[in-house]
Amino acid sequence: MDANEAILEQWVVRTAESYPHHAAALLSKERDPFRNPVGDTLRQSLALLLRELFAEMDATAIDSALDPIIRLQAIQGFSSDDAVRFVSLLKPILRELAPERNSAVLDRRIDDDRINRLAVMAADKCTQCREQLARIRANEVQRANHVQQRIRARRPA
Amino acid sequence: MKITRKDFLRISGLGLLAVAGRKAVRAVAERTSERASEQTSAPFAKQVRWGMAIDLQKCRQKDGCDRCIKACHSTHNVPQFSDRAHEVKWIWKEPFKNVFPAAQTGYTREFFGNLPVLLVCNHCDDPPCQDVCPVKATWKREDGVVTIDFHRCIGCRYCMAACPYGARSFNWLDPRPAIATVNLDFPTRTKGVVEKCNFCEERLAKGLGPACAESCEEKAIVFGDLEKPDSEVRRLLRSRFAVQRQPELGTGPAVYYIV
Amino acid sequence: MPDKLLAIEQKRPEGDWRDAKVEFRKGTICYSAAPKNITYLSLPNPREWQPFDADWKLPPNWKEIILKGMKERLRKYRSFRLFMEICVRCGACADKCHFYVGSGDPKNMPVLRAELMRSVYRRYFTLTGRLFRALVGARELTEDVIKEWFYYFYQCTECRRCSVFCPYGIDTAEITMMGRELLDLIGCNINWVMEPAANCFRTGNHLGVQPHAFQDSIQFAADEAKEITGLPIEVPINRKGAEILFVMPSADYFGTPHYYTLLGYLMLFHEIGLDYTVSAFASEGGNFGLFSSHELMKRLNAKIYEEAKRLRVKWILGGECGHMWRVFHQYMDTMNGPADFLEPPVSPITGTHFENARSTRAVHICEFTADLIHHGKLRLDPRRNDRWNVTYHDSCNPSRAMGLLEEPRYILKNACRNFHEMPENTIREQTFCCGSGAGLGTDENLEMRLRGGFPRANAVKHVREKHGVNLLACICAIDKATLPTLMEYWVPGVEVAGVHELLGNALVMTGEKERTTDLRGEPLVREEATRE
Amino acid sequence: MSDRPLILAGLTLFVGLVTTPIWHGALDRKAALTAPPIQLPAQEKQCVAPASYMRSSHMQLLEHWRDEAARDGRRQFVAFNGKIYDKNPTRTCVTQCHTDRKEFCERCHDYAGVSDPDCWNCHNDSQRTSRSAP
Amino acid sequence: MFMFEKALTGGRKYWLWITSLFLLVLAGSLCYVLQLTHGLAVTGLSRDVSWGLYIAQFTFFVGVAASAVMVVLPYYLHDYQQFGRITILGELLAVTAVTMCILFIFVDLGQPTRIVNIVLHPQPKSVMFWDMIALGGYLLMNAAIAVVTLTAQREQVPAPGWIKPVIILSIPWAIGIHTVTAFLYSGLPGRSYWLTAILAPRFLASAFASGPALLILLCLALRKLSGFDAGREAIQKLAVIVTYALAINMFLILAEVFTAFYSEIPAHEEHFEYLFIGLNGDRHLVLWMWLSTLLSGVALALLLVPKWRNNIRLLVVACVCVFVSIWLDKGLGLIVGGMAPSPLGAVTRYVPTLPESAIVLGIWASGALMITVFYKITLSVWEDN
Amino acid sequence: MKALSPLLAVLAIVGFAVVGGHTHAGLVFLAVFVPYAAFAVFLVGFCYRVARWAWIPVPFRIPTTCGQQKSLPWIKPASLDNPSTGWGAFRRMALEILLFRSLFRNNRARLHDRRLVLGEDRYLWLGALAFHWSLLVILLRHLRLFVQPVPVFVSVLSRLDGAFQVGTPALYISDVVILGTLVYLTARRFRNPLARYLSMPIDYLALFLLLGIVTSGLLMRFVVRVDVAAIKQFALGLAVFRPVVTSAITPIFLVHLLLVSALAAYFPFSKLMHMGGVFLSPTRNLANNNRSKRHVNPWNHPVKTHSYAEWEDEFRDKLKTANLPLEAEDARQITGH
Repeated sequence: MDANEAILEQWVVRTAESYPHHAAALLSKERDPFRNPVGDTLRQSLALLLRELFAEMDATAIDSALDPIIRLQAIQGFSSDDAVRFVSLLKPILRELAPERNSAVLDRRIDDDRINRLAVMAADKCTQCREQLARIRANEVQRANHVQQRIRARRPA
Repeated sequence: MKITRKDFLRISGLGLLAVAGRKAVRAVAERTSERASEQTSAPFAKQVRWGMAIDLQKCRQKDGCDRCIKACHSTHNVPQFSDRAHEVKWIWKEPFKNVFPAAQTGYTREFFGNLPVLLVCNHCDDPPCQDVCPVKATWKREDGVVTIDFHRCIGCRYCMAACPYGARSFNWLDPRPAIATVNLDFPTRTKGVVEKCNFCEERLAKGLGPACAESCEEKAIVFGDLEKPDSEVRRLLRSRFAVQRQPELGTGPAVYYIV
Repeated sequence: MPDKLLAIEQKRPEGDWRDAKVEFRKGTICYSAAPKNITYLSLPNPREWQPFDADWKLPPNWKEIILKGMKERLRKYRSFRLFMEICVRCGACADKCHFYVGSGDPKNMPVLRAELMRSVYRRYFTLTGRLFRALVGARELTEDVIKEWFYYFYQCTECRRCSVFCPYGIDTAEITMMGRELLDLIGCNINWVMEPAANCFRTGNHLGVQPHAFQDSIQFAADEAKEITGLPIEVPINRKGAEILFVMPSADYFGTPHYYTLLGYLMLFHEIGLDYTVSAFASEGGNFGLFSSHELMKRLNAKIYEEAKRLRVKWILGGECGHMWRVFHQYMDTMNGPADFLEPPVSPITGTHFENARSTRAVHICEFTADLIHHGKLRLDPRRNDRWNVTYHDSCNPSRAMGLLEEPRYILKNACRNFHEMPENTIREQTFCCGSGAGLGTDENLEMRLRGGFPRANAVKHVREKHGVNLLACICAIDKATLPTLMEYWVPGVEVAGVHELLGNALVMTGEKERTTDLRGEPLVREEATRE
Repeated sequence: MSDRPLILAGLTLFVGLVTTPIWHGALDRKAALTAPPIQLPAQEKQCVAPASYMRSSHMQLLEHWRDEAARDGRRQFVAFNGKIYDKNPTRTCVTQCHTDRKEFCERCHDYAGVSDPDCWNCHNDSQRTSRSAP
Repeated sequence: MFMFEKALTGGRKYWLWITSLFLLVLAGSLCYVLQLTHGLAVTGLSRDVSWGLYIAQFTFFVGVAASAVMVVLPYYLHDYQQFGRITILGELLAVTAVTMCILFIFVDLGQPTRIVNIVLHPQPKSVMFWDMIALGGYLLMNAAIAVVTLTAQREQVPAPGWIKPVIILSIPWAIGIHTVTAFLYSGLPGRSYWLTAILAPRFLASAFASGPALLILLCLALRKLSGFDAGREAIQKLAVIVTYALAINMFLILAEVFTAFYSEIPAHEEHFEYLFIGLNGDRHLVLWMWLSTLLSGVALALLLVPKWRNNIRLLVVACVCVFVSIWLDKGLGLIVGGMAPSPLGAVTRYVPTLPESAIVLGIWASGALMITVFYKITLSVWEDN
Repeated sequence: MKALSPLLAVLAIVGFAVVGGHTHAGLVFLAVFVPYAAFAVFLVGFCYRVARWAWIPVPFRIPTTCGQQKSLPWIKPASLDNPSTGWGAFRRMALEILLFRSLFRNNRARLHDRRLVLGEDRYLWLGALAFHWSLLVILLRHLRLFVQPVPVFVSVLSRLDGAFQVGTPALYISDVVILGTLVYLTARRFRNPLARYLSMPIDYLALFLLLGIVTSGLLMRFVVRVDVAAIKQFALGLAVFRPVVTSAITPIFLVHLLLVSALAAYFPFSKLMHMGGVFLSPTRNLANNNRSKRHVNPWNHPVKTHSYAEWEDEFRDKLKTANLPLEAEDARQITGH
């Protein structure tokens, strides 16, 4: 297993740990994505993110990788802090694993700065999702009272 | 070593649960039969190569004689079917021209061509039937006898296609109704298996010669060990000119025809 | 790497599901019922509490109540006892639940949801359970178990999808219903079920709309239909002697997109000249009693036949609604019948005898309309729906408790030209729930709803990407309320509509003015030139 | 409940089926319970192996004989008591001792419901009877 | 079990077809029971002609099975996209054909209940052992390929990566099955008709003509029955394959005939004489063999001219000609012709009996049943997509 | 871990059989008393459980409909998956019980490229079906030991089952299949993470018992052989209540017998009752004719409702404002006339 894969593996496992209940055991251990839809989303997204961290940190790529994971976490009952904590989980993993492996590459490519930038982007994304949630909540209420509103609008009582 | 009552109980008891019991039975029995072979006759000696020489001239002496055929077929419970298609035969006669199509000349054909030639399985050195059998139901024993395990034959008839001598028959029907009198010393066959001449290996085991040879008053059939230089068959083959059927196929027949 | 995984395993063993405790978090649970609603319905143990409180203020003899309630129900419902006893835990149901697929929480596997109650059943009602306890999967009834029940029985939409796949037909909905009944006994119920139920009990509908407001809304809809078509559309209310009583879910005259469906009905009825009436008393077809207890369901349902009898109608026509139809189809006649004061339904337009409704005497609007179309009684111009690329969501109850699958499709295929099915394992009897049924469609539960709706949304996304689908048609009021939200989050760009909205759009009415807008008030796009 | 008679009928049927041995035995009291007496040879006192072994494993022994004799040409069997026998079911077993196949083999096979082996298709018994087997 | 429920929906005609096939299978099974109880004497086989219709049909269908390679190879090795859909149809045809082969071998056995002996006591020196491995492996491979690719299509996901090596392996394996099957015969001394090095090439050539011809006919039938269109270009490409294969096959037969007759070695000559002229007064195969030759000639003429080949009606005629011609040549002449005259010069007439033909027909019907079900499933998957 | 206690339980039974058979009293207890007791428990327990289900009413008709309903004459109903008649429900049950129809639908949820894919997954169906049918064949075959004379269908069945001549005595196809499927079903509980998570010790117990029974049976047939005639004598004796302890009762036979007894006795207390229960499942065995035929709930009791009169009273003013007809008003007017 090469260094990147090892890092990814740890990242997935530790992120999964922050999930509720027994889900954690299933999410991290079940390698078969077929049996574990949420875990699979996690793994795919984290893999994409890790690739970007090593590469150009392309904003749109990161955004599309963040979307599924944050979108899921936003409705998984995570607080905003919790939802982006998975990014900060990466730092200790790198510290643990990087010195043993090809650290030259790692040190140059991924520094805390990049991770911090990612955290900010994740937080933004999370806020976006929360805002969207709030918006669709409002829309729902509005739809429920649609007729009354229109009656009121049309025939001022 | 003898198997005692206790041993047998042990075999059937739980003591051998761990060991595969069947294997044990076999192992024990093997030991005893080895002893048996030391005491009585050897199953078949390694240095033997059974073979046969048929003196065609002698064979012709008595016109229409089929004593050997009858002897063989009654000894081996060979069924007699009237329908040619379903025939089973271990030993039979064919016109010379069909048996030795290459050995005839235009001049000899007239006389020799229709003379009957006695046919049996050639018990080849390198039998094609053995190679093709997918279940090892037919094989050449170390004494040269090509034999068939009727218990194992699946009836695919590949051996019949492979045999260049047409020596093999198939039981298209249940043979039993077609056997007039059963010889209790030899099993009958069941439908769906292939059979052929076995050089009377059951008689050889008892130290007897083949039934056909024994029954021939003219002594036209000589049977013996081809490996033994002073055997009767070797002596005969030394003194008279003999041919094999289709030697060019490389099968090495052990049946020789003295012409 | 494997050793790292191992380390995690040690820290957090896979464990036994029976030990797990539930964490209540806002956004994923429904709030408790307000005491006033419970009191109004004369149900036991009203009190102020919330699920995330540590102390649920259970009555002192709560355990006794629960066990007594279980015992009673084990004697009254064969399904309950059977389903407690014959599950072999083969796991075929596991990934059939939309909540499991969407949340990954293993206790959302139907088998485990049922085991939450089975474990208690074994402990108190079986010999082996009393003797061997944990060895045979029995566990003590504790407050934590009650909390777990509350969490997971209000995280099941009783959609019955698992029951389709179960080799013994074990229906988690039955178990959830029993669980909720038992919880009701100790006053642990949710407001989003109890409030509509109390409203419905009092005013006749979930929203608590009083007769004058009801009339207002209906009149408003009639006016709007008039505006769109230019025809004098009238809606009789509480009219005695009409042939047909029309019952719909109250959302139809209150929210969107339900409201457009109502416009569709009204136009249809006008066009065929139906002799019908709506009722301000039976102004709700939906029945939140179904989500609480059989008894409450019966109490709320009683008004339908009562009103039909009072108005001396011949039979009942029911609008587009999911659980309303589960009650109409599987419970109403048994609970409040026989409906011998009504007549076996016959379509006044086509003369078709609705043989399948001979006893209950209630006909689904889709059956009624499909029959009209089949007999050529309606003139339809499907081109008016050309802006829509339609797919159809089978609502759980009509599909898995009735088998109403072809009728709505027949209407849709006649009313619009672009129709695409979702993948085959997500429609018809295998349809995925919207994630908000059975009283879970509330705002405080939004995040859990979005999780539960994920599989449905995913199938829609598939046809959206493949065929450009932009409209999800359905025949359920809860769907119409919650699918738009689900779509907004997971598949932006897909709207939701009732089948009869599309029919209303396509319906060419005698004497109508040329339509300039569709029922939503949006300009009618004519694509004839490009299409033909 | 309307389905109660149906369920009880089904249950009765089930009970009837699982208790087949009991009522079948009770109905047919004449049927032999014990294994039919084996017709023992008049002249021989001892089989090739102890009776208990033969009872449980005679087929194994015969199969073993078959393989040895047919494939390896080993035709002699030394029994546990030192006697030597031919591995020949016809001569050793059927003609010398168990002359009546019906009385000796088939009776027991019928009793135990052991399907007939195909041996008799080829190996002759003294009467050369052949039960047609499907 | 594999998406089997999709084969359970169909119109009246579909069920009529299925029912009649079932009846044929039933009739065949009854005749097989007859054969089982009475022995193989119920067939027309004899001591001299000990192999007949069963083995001949087996040989023919090994060819049909092997021909799947003619669509698999262009699609997977040369990325010939036109064969995209036909490929699955070809693989399913192979699965069907191999299953039929196994059935034909099974009914030919004198002791079918001992069939497990082939596994229990394998004889690696026997070509039949290798044929079992070749056919079994080919069946598994094609079944796996068809199931996996079709499942992937239904789920609209890419097929798993491991299937690619299996597909690649199946290409030489297809050549292998027919080569090994030819070696079954061509390695036997004393059967001069088969004792020829070009038997395997001849088998392959005839296979690559008859199999694709059948596939063309099936595709055209599907177009008529279900509206599925394999695509004009794909059909035309197949027709070209048939043309070349047929030409090569005819050339190889001519080569055989030349060798036999020019050398005038009686053993070689006699078999051709028996088939095409008649021997010892037995001429009962002569008509059929000449019919086969004639049909091949007609087919080659129709196929060689592009204008005719591109005409669907003429193509159908040509394909039927090819199929029947090769069926007569391989499914009749090859085995019987090799068996007569016998090594002892006997010419025994072989005519299949009624039960024998019914069993063969039953196996054909089960093959038709399989292919119907397979294609039904496949087409409904495509329709759903 | 969860599998440990059931494994120990099965091993304990085996140990009992091996040790207990050494004394005569033990033999009588294990070979006669235990089987009788177990069979009695099985029979009484099974009947009790089924009768108890039968006595509980089915208050509502709640079939799970898995296809199109029978409504309008021109729409083709799914008469098997959504039957509208008793006969249809019977056929649906037949499919369910003989072919495991519902399990046949099984599929597997997975995500591919963030898209939910519901793929075909029928191994469980195949394994379960093959297991149950083999079990039935094996049970029927065992009748040869309990019934004298042996019924013809049992002989024919045995002959067909052992048609392939593998070994002596012939290896039964059903034996091979049941062993294979049991191994598969057990392995599935260990290897499939979902199945592992939801399995309980009792789930392994049934599997281990069955595995033990099959293994000991095969051992008796092929390895540690027993005298079949003596066994039959023993079995027949048991059946007619004249038990004889014969020499046939070897340790391996005792193991087999005791495991079977354990399974039989355990049966009515366990999930194995699904055998009887599957027939009674109200979501499957009822016709979906709810609206055309009234279903009666035997305990249907009156409930407190909110009647129209009460409602009208409460909203009288609002009704008047809205000009909606009033029932009470009408009545007054009529009487006033």
